[in-house]
Order: sequence, then structure tokens, then C-alpha cells
Amino acid sequence: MKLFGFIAVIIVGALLLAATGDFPAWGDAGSPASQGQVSSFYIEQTINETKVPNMVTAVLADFRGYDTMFETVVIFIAGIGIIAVLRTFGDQASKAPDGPEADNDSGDLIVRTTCHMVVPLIQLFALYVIAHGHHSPGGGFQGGVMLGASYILFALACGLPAAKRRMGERRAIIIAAAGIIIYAGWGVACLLLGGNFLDYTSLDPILPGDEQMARSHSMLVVEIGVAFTVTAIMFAIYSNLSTRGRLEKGL
Amino acid sequence: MTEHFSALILLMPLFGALLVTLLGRERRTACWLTALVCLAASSAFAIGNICQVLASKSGDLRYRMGGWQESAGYEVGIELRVDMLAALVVAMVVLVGFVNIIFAKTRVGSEMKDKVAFFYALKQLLIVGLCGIVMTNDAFNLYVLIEITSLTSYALIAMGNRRAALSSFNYIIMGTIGASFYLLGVGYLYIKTGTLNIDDISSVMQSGDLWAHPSIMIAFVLIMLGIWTKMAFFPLHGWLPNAYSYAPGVVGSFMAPLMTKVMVYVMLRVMLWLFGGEYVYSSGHIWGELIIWMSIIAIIAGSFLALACTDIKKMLTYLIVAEVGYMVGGAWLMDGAGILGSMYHILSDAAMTFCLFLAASIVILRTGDHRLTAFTGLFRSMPLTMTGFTVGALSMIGLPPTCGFFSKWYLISGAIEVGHWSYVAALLFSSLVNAVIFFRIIERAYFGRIEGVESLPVDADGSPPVVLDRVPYSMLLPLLMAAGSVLLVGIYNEVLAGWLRAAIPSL
Amino acid sequence: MIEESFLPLITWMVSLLAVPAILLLRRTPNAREMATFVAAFAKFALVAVMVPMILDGRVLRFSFGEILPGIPLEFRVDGLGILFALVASSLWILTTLYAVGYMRGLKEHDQTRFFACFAVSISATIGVAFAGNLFTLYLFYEVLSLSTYPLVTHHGDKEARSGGRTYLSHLLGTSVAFVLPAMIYCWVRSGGDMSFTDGGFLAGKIGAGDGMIVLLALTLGFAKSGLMPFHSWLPNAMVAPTPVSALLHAVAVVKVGVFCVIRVFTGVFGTDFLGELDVATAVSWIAAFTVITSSLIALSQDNLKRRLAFSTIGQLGYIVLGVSLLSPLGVTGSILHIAMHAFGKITLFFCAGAIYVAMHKKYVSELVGIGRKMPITMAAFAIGSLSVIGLPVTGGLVSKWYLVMGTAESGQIALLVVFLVSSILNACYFLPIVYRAFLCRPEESLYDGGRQEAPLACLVPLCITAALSVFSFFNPNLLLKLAGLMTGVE
Amino acid sequence: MEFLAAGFIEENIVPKFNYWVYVILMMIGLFAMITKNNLIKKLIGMAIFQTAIILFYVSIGVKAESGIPILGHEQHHEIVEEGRASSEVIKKEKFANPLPHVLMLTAIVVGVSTLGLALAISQRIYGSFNTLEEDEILDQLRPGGHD
Repeated sequence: MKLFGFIAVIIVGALLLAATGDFPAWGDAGSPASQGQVSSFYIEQTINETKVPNMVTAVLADFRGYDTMFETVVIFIAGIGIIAVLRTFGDQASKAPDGPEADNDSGDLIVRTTCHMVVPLIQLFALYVIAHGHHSPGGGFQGGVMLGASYILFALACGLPAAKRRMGERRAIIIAAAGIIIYAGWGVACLLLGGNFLDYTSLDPILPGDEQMARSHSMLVVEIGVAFTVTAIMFAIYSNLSTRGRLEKGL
Repeated sequence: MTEHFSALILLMPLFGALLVTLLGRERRTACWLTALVCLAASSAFAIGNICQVLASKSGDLRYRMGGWQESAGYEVGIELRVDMLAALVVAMVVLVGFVNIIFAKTRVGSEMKDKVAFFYALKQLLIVGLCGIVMTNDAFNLYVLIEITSLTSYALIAMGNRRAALSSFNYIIMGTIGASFYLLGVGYLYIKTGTLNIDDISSVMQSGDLWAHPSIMIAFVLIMLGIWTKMAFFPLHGWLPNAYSYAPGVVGSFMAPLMTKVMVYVMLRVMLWLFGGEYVYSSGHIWGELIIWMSIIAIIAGSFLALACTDIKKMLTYLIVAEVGYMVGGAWLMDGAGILGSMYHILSDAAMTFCLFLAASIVILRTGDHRLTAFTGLFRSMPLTMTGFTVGALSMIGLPPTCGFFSKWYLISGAIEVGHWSYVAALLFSSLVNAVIFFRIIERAYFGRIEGVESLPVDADGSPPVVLDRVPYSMLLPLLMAAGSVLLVGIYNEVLAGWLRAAIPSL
Repeated sequence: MIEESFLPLITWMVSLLAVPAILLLRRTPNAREMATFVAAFAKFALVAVMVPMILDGRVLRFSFGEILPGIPLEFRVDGLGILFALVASSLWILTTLYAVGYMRGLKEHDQTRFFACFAVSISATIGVAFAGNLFTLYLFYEVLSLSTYPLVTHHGDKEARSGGRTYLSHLLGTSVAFVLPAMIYCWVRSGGDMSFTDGGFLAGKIGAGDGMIVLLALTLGFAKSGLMPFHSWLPNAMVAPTPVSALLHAVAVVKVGVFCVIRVFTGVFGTDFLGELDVATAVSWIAAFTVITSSLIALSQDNLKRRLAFSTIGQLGYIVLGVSLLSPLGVTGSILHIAMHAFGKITLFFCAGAIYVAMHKKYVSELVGIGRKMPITMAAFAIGSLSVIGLPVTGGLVSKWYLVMGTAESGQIALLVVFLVSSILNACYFLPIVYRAFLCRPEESLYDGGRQEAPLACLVPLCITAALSVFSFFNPNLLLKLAGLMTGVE
Repeated sequence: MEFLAAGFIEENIVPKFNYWVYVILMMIGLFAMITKNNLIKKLIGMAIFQTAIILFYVSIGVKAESGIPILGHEQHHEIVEEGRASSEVIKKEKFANPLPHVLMLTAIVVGVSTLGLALAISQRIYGSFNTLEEDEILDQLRPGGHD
């Protein structure tokens, strides 16, 4: 098996390297991918079409917004997939101590106190990352991961039951679904107003600013939707993986 | 509204999945109803879509997501493209999904226990993924959607017993390798062309005359390897039999007919539209021959492996491996008739595999036995189920007027036109093996416990009374619908073939 | 002169419509049998109505619309088809009558299923007879294979199962492995047209080498014709109840096989074109080999039904041999032999069944002296034997005459010898049975006491078929005319 | 010989080192996925494999002497005042290609999701087999056949 694997790997590697002969060199500005019409369009026209200086955000949330919607769906699937595979509903789970005293029996006082101080800061910064994605690196995924991480941190410091009271399983699923509903629902709203699916310009009548601004605003909306889903699913994945689906007291 | 049909086909099950998760795991009937309604709507849109494609002059509908117009001849956004083949395959996906939802109703409770809502959600998302794959015209979007279908199927399979979990794990490893190869291939194409739209990549390669570049060839090989892994083409088939046979019954009966077929569709799409028949077939005389031989091996190996099985579902999964060989071989015959056969076989194989899997699930449910011995004497106790099974079996063997006969007809005529007799021989061989396999079962079902006939109550003329199947209608009806579709796809093959022929680009 | 007509469709449908009736009436056997009879008579009447039209030189056609590109599902009634349909539908009536007597006499199980499958298979037979193109022919050929399977395995015991397995594996296997690719090859070669025409739709479109392979594939692939080496399903199918054997051997299955072969020679290739290609000799020799070998095997069989089965294989060999001579007289002989052999052989099977019902005897060696016990049955048996051997005063002589004439016409002396030898062999395996049944010494006889015939329902049909055998010797004009429509022989 | 090798390195490896790095990483990952016995090691291989692909894509977008694909504040203000950007203001050589970044954001998400699901499934496998070694699991399954 080892030998077979080794040979297969060498063959694949050789195949992949053989193609590099006619690839552009590292950093070649004249390569088809960099020089191509699509890339030039994104760089030069993004600001005109969407009024968003961050081209990555614009491409992500608007030009290829359809892709990104499915990306969010992928996260959603991972979340409910893990719950579906791992979660054990039943008596053992409900017997787990779930009262307020569970809050205190885990973790060190210093850790808990620090955590109580840090978590709001993380969350605040996460919100900034989400909202400021138009102008600087950031956006729904990045901000959502930070938000999710803040909950995970809380769960690590104060115990899973405490975190569960703030982000219960049911609530996490609802938030995750709501995120995609925001995203896809926004697209459907475009559709209802006469445009194609996710064609934000058709929302111009109900949003402030001109058509380009409508795109810009809509990007914020879908980024928020993404952030919802990512936050909830990050925490759901953590809580299931760390307790083997029993959602009792975690690590 | 009508121009949005292709988007709505996707959106219905997507929202259905979200609603189902919001409903929560207590309200099972509500979940079922939601899924049913959403898929029914989606089916209606899919049928409307077929009508639209028929009505349109060009024969392919374009739908630009986000309304982004092309810039200087390049698509900057993501575009859906629905030609006749895509419209038919999408309709097949949602209809099979719809019927399977009906089928799942009574079964899902006992198989999924507390996770019914998750099952419905994942299943609808799987349908979203499959529909998306079929309709998208963007090479990278295709990757994302392939991953959506893969993730949902990993999760759905792993919801079964512990063997299912292990099979699902192997599937993850193989599936990830396959999808990653596909992604690498797309990356290679992107480096050379600077675009991701399938039509644009094709036209850049055409205008830039990139055919001779080794990187294009390697991109092609990578994409093909990736897709073959995903569709379980013979030496890469290892994950499929376990994954589909150990998966929960309602899951297996849904994924088996669809997943491999949609991947065959992707292969055709890549061959004929992304790279173009000219490139694939002209430079590929050596590899074309090689791949047909590989598909012959796939057909023969699949048939033999199926013959050796005593587990009904595993046997059916090995037959899928053989059927994949049919389609790959047909697509590589380098001939319009072969491609047509391959396309038609996507539809007909889905119909008959669906029919057989439903029948097998019902039998396993009723007898509690998943070996072939479960069928003993079933013609008496479950006549309707066995009728459905027999229709599917006859189609697998390839007897008229079932659809299996006609797909063989087109495939063989394609092979004869290019003079590939070994492929013809392989098809006939597999027909004969299928005949042995299925008549072994039918004989068992037909005679069964003939010694015990006396113990049953007897009619005036000495024949035992017909006992109804004792299977809920929600299971029997889907089976009969599937059996009906086997016959319908067969009888109307001329219409379907005419539509499909219009979709084949000139070689 | 081709004209559109619904008659072929209705004729085909009649027995199919009887199926739901039979299934619904399963609790009242009398009404159920009534339904079968009504359908049988209706079918015969419809065929009879068509006969004068066909004799006028008209060809009736009915099409369901295209099912494959360029290929409609199509009925086309010409002389050959109507002759076969006439034989099949008339004998169906008798077989049904006989089956009722036989099944009730033996108190068989699952009679409803039996009669339903019976009706389906006769419908498929008519479908074959009326098929207007190769695809339609193939379709009904397969339907017939499947619908007769439950009949063959009716007893459901181990022997029946293995017999049924051989039956299906041979018939389905050969048709899928040989006929299907050959048919698709024809389709590709002829440019999408597969309608039978007088000159053959492949005429001029195929070379000698390919033609040879396609011809052999089609001839051997229609394995119901019992050509060696794909003959062994026939003796194995003898496990079936006797009415089924009678139906299989005289009316439906084997005749469908040779009918298909005749269609292949006349409708697919055309005898003239085959003459140009000069490839039919191979088939002639396979048939000749089959004739002689099967007759020799028949000699050694003690089981009466198996002996009859091998005799059938030999007689089918005649038919294939006759058509492979490509001479008009030979083809006429073959077509006539379908009918003549049908009358003769069904008589023999009815007799075998009657003996089984009345005496429960299966073996030739047990029949010594039975002529005194069952004189009518054995008299009919004698007539049937004469017909199959080809002796006067039975119809078998007429067809054999044409076959021999055809052989002479084509100048194949070796094949003439085959006919001669095989006729002698036929006589060798039939006449001793008759001789010992009637003319054995009283002390050798295994039977004593008075006459004890089978029930009337069994007896009447075999008398009628025996009478038909004799009648067709004296008045073969109708059959000759119908055959002449195809071959031009007056 | 040495000279040739040096020439090869100079022509094919140095200017295209990104491809070499990714291929080597990918080979490591693939090797682990195929041959490792421990399920978690397989998953680690999978992560390496996917990372290699991400590296490959991102390296496509690189342009020498270009910055991140975000307009600076000054440029933004300039454009806002003018009302519309022109190719003088935005020099495309100055910005890295944004598309690969977007694509890889997606690929990362897919990779994370797959990994998460795979970990969940391997936990379930551990729960029912009490081991994560593939051969031991197969040993447990062998005698029973079905369960």
C-alpha cells in the first residue's frame, strides 16, 4: 500500500509539475490570469459599478455573490451535518447539570474574569470587521469567525453549559438558518422587484442612494447574513465536537 | 416570472431546507409537508423550464446571477446555462427527489429517529447542489456545488450505522481527492485563460490556440480524474458500494440514482462544452481508445462483482459501477450516436436504478433481510412490489419497451457506427450477466416456498388468494411511479432522443 | 396495395383484453374459461375476416407511431403473416378446450395464472405474425419468451425450475447476444429503416462477409427455431403441462422461431439478395445437421414428450432448410410446413396428454397395447405420425413435397439425401409406437379391460386436429394461395 | 552536468518556486491520505492537501510590485470627487488580482467544513469501534460481515 501510494503520488506530482513549464513565472503581471479581461474589469470598474473600494469584498458579495451564497450554505451544511451525525438526543443529555451553579464549577476565577472582559472587545471588533469590509480587509466570514470564536472562548473559560445558555443549540440553528434566509431572501427581494436573482440594482427604489449605492448597501446586508451563519455554526461545531455530540460539560 | 424558472428550481429546496431546520425536530409532519411542497414547486418549475427551452430558438437559456452583463465579451458574474440536456437532468433530479420524499415519509422516523428534520434539510440541500451543478456555467461555481453535494451526502450516509460512518469516512477521503483534482484542473485553466466561465474558457482556448500547451492537457486529465473519482469509474469506484449500501435506506435510494448520473453529466459538459469535442476527440485518439477499454473493464468488472454479491443493495451498487462504464464508454466513442446514448442513459439509468432501489428498500423493510434470500416467494406476498422490481430488472437486462433497452440501442448503434465491437460485446455481456442476476432473484421470488403453498388459504380453483403487499401506500406509490417512469422514458425515447440530439454541439 | 386498417390492432388486442377479464373472474372458473373462449373465437373470426382481403392482394397496415428514430411500432399483415395467424388462432381455440379438460382433469393449481399467461402469449404470437418491421418482431418475440416462462415452470418443482432456467437463458441469452446487435447493425446499415419489404430492406446495403455474420446471428439468435446448438431448451421445456407443450411446439413458440427465420430470409435480406451474396448455404448445413442429429436422438428417447420434442427440432430444421434453399418452391414448402407440422404435432401432443390424463403414462415403453384401451386417441396419434413423417393421406406430404421439389430445383443433391434419410428416421421413431399400440400380441399388452378414453374436452380437440391434418392433404388450396402471395408459386 | 542542473534550477525552479512548493506540499498531503493508517492522520493529510491548493491559487494572483486589491483612501476620495474612475487613476499593475482571493475564501470555507464533518464522523467511528486505526477497525468488522 505504501509503495503503491508512493508511486501514485510521484506520478501525480510529476504530472502537475510538467504543466508548470508553460505557466507564468511568480509575480508575472503579464500572465493571462492577471492581464485578463475579467481581472482588469474587477480592478478598474469595481469602484464605478459598486462604490466599494475593497475589490475582494465586491467580487465576493456581488459579482460572485451566487458563489458566496453557496459558500454560506456549505457552512450551514457542515453545521447541521455535524449535528446530524454526532448529536445524541435523549435522556443522558438532558440529565446533564444545567443549572446556574454549573456556571461556576468550571474554570479558574482569573480566567473567567479575563474572559468576561475580553469577550465584549472581541465581539465589538468582530462587528467592526463585518461592517468595515467594504473599505478594509474583512467581511462576513472574517467577522463571523471572530464572533464564533468569542463564544468558543467563553465556553472554554466558563464551561459549555454557561455558553449554552447564551447560545443554545436551538438558537444557534435558528441564527444559522436566518443568516442564509437574509442572504437568499435579499436575492429573492431583487427578483420580486424585477431584477435577476441577487441583482441588487433593482433594490434601488427602496434603498437610499443611487443604483451603485444599492449594490454597496446590499453587500453589507448579505455580509451580515454570512456573519450570522458563520457565528452560529462555528459555535455549534465546537460544542458538538468537544462533547461528542452530548452537549454536556465540555472540555 | 418565467425567465426566473432556472433560479427558482434551486431556491425552492434551499428555502425548504431552511424552513425545515427552523421548524425543529419535533414537528415531523410539518417538515415532511414543507419538503414535499417545496420539491413539488421545484418540479413544476423544472417542467416549465423544459417547456421554455423547447420554446426558445437557440435552445439554451442563460440566466445571469446578479444581473451582471458581460464586459468586453467576458462574463464577470456567474451565469446559469440551461440547454435541453440540463433541463432534462434537472427535471430528473427534482422529480426523483420529490418522489423520494413521498417514499421517505413512513420510513424516515425509524431510520433517522430524532434527526428527521436534519434529514429533510440535508436532502433538500443535496438537491440544491445537484440542480446547481447541472445548470451552472461557471467552472468554479461547479466546484462549490460539487462540494455541497459531497458534504450533504457524507453527512446523510454517516447518519446510518457504524459501517455507514466508516464508509462515509472513506467517501470523504476519496471525494476530497476527486474534488481537489477538479479544483486544480480549473486552476490550471484559469492560469492559462484568465476566466472561469465555461464558454469563455472554451473561446479563449480557441482564439489563443492553446490546445498544444501541455498544461491544458494536464488540466483536462486532472479534471477527468477528479470527475471519475466522484462518479466511481472503475478503478476509482472503491468508495461507492459501501457508501450506498450501508447508508440509511431512504438515503441510498435517493443518492444511488442521482449522484453518479449527475457526475456523468458533468463529464459530458466538460468534454463537449468546456474543452470541446474537437479537442477531446482529435488529440485524444490514444487516450480515447484507452478510456473505452477502461470502461469495458468497468462494465465487466462491475457485472462480475455484482454477480458475486449476496446482499441485494450491494449488488445494485456494483451494477451502478457497470452502468457508469456504459456512460463513460458511450461518451468516448467519438460519435454523435454514442454521446446521445450516454446522455439518454443518464435519464434511463436514473429511472431504473431508482426503481430497483425503492423495491429493494421495501423488500428489506418488509422481510428484515438484506440478502437475496429475502426475495423468496415474494411474488405471492408482495405482487405489486415485485412487479415494480421486475420492471426495473427487465430494464437493467435491456428488454423492450423499458428504457434500458433503448439506451443500449443508442449506445450499441454508436459503437457500431465507429466500429468498436469490443464495447458492443461488453454491453451485451453485461446484459447477459444482468439477466442471470435478476432472473436468479425473480425465480426465487416466483417459486419461493412452493412447498408451503398448501398451508396458505386456497381459492376455489386451488390457487392461493392474492395477498396485498402490506406496505404503506406512501412507499408503494413511489415505486409504481418509478416503474412507470422506466416505461415512459422507454416508450418516449424517440422524443427525448430528439431533444437531446439538438443539445449535442457539432463535433 | 397497402392500406391502413385497425383490424390487425384489434386482432392483437382481443386476447390481451381477455387477461384482465380472466384475472377478475378468478373465483368463478366457468366464467373465466368463458372469457378465454370468447377471446379465442373472436380472434379466429377476426383473422378469418382478414383472409379474403389478403387473398385480394391487399396488405393491411397499422402503425403506433415511431418508437425509435425511423422505426415505428407497426403491424403489417401479408400472406405469410395471415397464414401463421390463421394457424395460431385456430389452434388456440382447440388448445384452450384441451387445456380446460387437462387442467381440470388433473386438478392443477394456479389455473388463473395459467390462462392469463396463455392469453398473453397468444397475443404476442399474433404480434410476431403481424410484425411489420424487425424491431416489432423482436419486441413481441421477447414478450413471448417472458410470458411463456410461467407456463413452462407451471409445476414449480425443482425440475420445472431448472427447465425454466434453461428455457429463459437460451431464449433470452441468444436474442440479446445475437439478435440485438445484429438488429442494430441492420439499422445502422440500412440508414434507419427496418420495415419488411418483399425484396428485403437490407438488399444491396451489406457485403458478403457482414451479411454472413448478420444472417447467422439472426438465424441462430431466434433460438426458438430450435436450430442446433441452441436447441436444448426445447426438450427441457417438456416439464411443462401438456397443453403448454402443445402450444409451445405446435403453435406459438417454435413456430414463432421459424417464422422469424423466414422473415429474416424474405423480409430482411430478400431471397434474391441472399442468392447474390451466396451465404445461405451455411444455414442450410446447420439445418441439415440439426435434422439428422435430432432424429437420431429422438430414436433413443423413451419419454414420449421428449421424443416428440426432438422430432419437433428436426421438423423445424426442415423449415429452416427449406427457406435457406432460396428457391420459391422451397420457401413455399417451408411456409406450408409451418401449418402442416402444426396440425400434425399438436395432434401428437394432445394424444400424449390424453394418455397422461387417462392412464398417467409418460414413457414409450409403457404404451404397448394401449391401442385397445384408447382407440380413438391412438388412431389420431397414427394420423399425426403420418403427417409428421410426410406420408399420405396427411398434409405433411404436401409440404414435404414442396420442400423436396425446392431442393431438387436448387440442385442440392446432398440435401435431398438428408430429406430422405430423415424421413426414414421419422418413420423409425413413430411407427413402432403405433404398431405396438395396436398390433402387439395380447399377452404382451400392458392393458386389459375395456375402453377408457380421456375426458371429452381432451378427446374432441385431438380428433379435430387429426381431421385437419387429413383435410389439409385433400384441400391445401387456401394455405397454398396464402403462401403463394409471398413466393409467387401457384 | 552540474551546469545543466544549475541551468534547470535557474530557469524552472527559481522563477516558478511557488508551483514547486505547492506540488511538494500536495504530494505530502496526498501521500498521507492514501497510505496512513490512522484516520486522523489521513485528515491531517487532507488539510495539507487543501492548503497546498489554496497556496497555488493565491500565488496566481500575485503581481510583482502590486499591493492589496483595495483602493487607498486618497484614491477613493479622488474618485468620489470625480464621480467616476478612469484607468489613469486606477493602474491595474498596482493591484493584485482579486479573483483568486475570493475563490480561495470559498475553498477555505469548504476545506474547513469538510474537515469539521470528517472529524465528527471520525468521532462517531471512535465511539463505536474504540479505535481510529483503520486496520483494527477492519479487523473488527471482518468476522461479522453485516451489522
